[in-house]
Amino acid sequence: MTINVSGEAAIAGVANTEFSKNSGVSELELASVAVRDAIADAGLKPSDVDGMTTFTLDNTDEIEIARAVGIGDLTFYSRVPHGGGAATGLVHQAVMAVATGMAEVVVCYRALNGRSGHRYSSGVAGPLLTSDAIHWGWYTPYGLMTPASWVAMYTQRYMHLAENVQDAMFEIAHVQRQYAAKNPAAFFYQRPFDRADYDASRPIVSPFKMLDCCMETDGGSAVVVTTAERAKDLKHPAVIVKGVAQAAAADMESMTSFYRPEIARIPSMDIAAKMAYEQSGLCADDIDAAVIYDAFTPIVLWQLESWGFCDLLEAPKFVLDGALRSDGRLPTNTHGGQLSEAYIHGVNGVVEATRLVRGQSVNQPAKEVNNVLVTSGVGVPTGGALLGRSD
Amino acid sequence: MSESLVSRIKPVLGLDNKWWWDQAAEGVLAIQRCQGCQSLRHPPRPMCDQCQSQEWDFISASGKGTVCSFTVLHHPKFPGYDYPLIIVLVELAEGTRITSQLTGCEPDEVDFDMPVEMVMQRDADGFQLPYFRPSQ
Amino acid sequence: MTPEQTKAFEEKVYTFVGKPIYTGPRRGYDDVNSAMIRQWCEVMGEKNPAYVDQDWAEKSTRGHLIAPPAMMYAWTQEGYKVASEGRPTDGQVEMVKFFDSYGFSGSLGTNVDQEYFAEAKVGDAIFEESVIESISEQKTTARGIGYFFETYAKFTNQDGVLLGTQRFRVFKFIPPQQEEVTPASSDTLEIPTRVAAPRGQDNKWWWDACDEGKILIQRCASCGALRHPPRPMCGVCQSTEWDTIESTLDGELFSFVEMHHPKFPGYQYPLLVGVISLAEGTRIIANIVGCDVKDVEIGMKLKGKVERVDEKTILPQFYPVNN
Amino acid sequence: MNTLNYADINIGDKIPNLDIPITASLISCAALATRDFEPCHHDKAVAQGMGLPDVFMNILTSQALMARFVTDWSGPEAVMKALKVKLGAPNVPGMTMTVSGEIVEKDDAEKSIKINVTGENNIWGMHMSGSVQIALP
Repeated sequence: MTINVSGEAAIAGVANTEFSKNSGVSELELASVAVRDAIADAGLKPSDVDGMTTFTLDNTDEIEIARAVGIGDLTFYSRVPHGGGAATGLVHQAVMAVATGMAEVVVCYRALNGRSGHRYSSGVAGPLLTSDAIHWGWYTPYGLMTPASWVAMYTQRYMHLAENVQDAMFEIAHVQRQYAAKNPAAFFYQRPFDRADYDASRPIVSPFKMLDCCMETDGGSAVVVTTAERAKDLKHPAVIVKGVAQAAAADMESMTSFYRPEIARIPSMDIAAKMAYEQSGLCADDIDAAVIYDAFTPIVLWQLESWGFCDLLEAPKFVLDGALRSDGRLPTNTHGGQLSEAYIHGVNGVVEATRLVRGQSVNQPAKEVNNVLVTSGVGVPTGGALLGRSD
Repeated sequence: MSESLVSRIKPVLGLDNKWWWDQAAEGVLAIQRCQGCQSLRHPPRPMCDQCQSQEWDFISASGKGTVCSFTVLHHPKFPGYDYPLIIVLVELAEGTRITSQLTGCEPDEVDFDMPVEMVMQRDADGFQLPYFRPSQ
Repeated sequence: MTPEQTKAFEEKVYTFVGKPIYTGPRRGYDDVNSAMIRQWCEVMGEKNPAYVDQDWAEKSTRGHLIAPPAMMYAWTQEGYKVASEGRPTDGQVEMVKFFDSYGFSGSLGTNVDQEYFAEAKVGDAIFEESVIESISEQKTTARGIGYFFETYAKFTNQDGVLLGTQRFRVFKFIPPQQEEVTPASSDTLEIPTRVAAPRGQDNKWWWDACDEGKILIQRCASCGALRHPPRPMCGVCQSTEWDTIESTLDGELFSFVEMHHPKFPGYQYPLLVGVISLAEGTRIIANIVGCDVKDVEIGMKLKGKVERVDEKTILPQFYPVNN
Repeated sequence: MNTLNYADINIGDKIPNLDIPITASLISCAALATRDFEPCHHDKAVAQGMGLPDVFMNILTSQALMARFVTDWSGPEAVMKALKVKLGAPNVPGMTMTVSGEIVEKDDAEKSIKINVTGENNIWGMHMSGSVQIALP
């Protein structure tokens, strides 16, 4: 690596909008509020911002938001494809921009009326006008056409190879709901569930029950990235981006990489982990807490393996030992995650990871938190970031 | 002015702009006003770019203004519009700008800074939108 | 129909206008009662306490429970006879039979307008008086050629208080398939079929072969590597030259799911989808059929057959191989 | 359960959408609850004989769902004045119907409001459209 971006950039501000099932406002307004509040959280002014990043999926133009919020001249803007796979990709783009001087203050945002507007759970059976219609055509005639069903296919294979997978899936859903029950911003605030509720929840696609699946949310999240230098003098202690990577492993299809030798794992995330660890000089032992993309419960298991917290096929044991709990080895998704806080395509996870490093999570673990992992959606090209305190 | 059988392309109405077109339907040329700092803005947006407030109301514009710029459309011709079509960018007396159509005026009579006033145009299908004409 | 036949038909059919449907007001078999109201509310997801919560109702402005106004027409319905023996003859049935005898056998309720003047209470008897109010001139619609008829009903209680009125509009038409030349309109209802794969330059040949009953596997003409799904270039040697081999459809189950929710029209549930490793070495996605989900396991041997699964779709389906 | 006040309702107000999953159970049980025993609402073979894929929803159920949608929102003291339904595409199992509504008229003398209601299913589109009129305190 000729240029190492580790330590060059920092997250200075974060914000979420209110999360709901029906925001009653436009996606432009959600995005504007998240962006405004993240800039304010950083102690900056809208006119300080000169870069913006978002998802290709996002419906709101950068310049629309810039004009609404009163942002000044932009010298950098970029979009990342692949749905939730873009979550930390926004930070990745922003870090590269500030590390190279293309911009100094970059706002990363994502806002969607994901419940009251277009619902991703409705699958790809509708009129599909995108260029990947041919791709989905290999699956739709058989009825395999929802995100849950694609991930379930990997999961069944994982269950065939590993032990106690369903119990571990419950543990993940349950731990996260317990976090959410204590998070006033979470959709499922004060609404815990137990194993009987889990077992009785509606079957979606084997082996997924309703409570294995993330929700659909109206809301927005934003993150302000600036140089480590500038972040020093801002409102909150700088949260340094120590490592950040994007990866799409060979032989990949969007959500349906069913043709690799083994499918019960996430090779793209293996690559992202290797890159981020190399940049940062950190290893799994250095990571104190995590925000792991959780569209469905088992994807957390595979990512724990990718990032080296346990061996291949050992994640269920790791999880069932209580690792993800507040007093565990790796408190994870302390906001409730996308299963129980809100589904903002993982950007609310970047917000939470930042808060964990700052010591501001509503479920802040008792132990010292120096370094936090945050990841993007998997099954698609993905990525991850390692955030930590400045030394 | 001839009435076309085909109607003009209508604006898409969303949460941030429907109220403005509803006002136009009532005959009002509305200008959004920030309740935080009183600044005016157009076209409508959910947040004030001066003070970032989301609170707003609107004022009814006087309809008086001057031509800031203009263009005359000849080609291509879309059904539902009358050509040559004079499109003006009007600097309203209140300070905001609005893009509209100029009526009651030949293309070669339009000029910069020309005083204009708003007239509500009602299409055959009932759709109402503000036009401008030379001040009388 | 010839113009003469139409004339004869219309002469007779318009005589039904103004005829009462029942002789005299007809009383509903059951008076308004809480059991039928509760059942109706349960199914409709109706939680309105005005219909079901006695305590609430006593304290409410009304002071008592009421029947859901939308139940008005339910009270005087005929009942199970309609399914077991057929609808008993009345003025409307007589007219409908006459329509049917001229081929206007299609029947489609299009509008119901109800107005309510008083709320029915538990214990009220409901009386219906109905009349055939109008029959339109002949109309051609997307459903076919036919006539709209409208019935008008008045609902009263035991004290003669008018509870409400109803206009019910029905289209009686000649179903299009009975017409000699009328092509099926795009608006005609169709039995849903599976979501088809779009056929583009790189995959049309594969689906065309599937329609012919063959499952092909793309083979690089340069290095011989097999690949699926089809792509225009060999990922091994970058050649764009290729041919195909036909799969024997001998396979082994690599992974599978059972789809529960959401359910899509055009698919039969339970629905099993598998990733199958073919003997040739490539994998294919297809449905697993001919066995119970509890008997399906990863590694099981499968044999595929190319079969028609609905009116528009031909697909490979994989069956367990019994050793 | 509170009931909305007439004075607080404005023309143009929207009622939050309601999604109703259409199942064979809902169709057949609701037909029976409305005492509509026409076989096409509970016997799949009969419905298929009519060219439909499965049993389909009867009109009295569509009316009931439209009424429920409005009074869920208005509260129980609302008095139903009129209900008008125009039927479109059938509701068959496997679909989801989204019901939505908007206040279009207010009558100060009667303290009644008119709500335009539509129910659109995700496969064939508009199932029902019409209006409900209610009087409010």
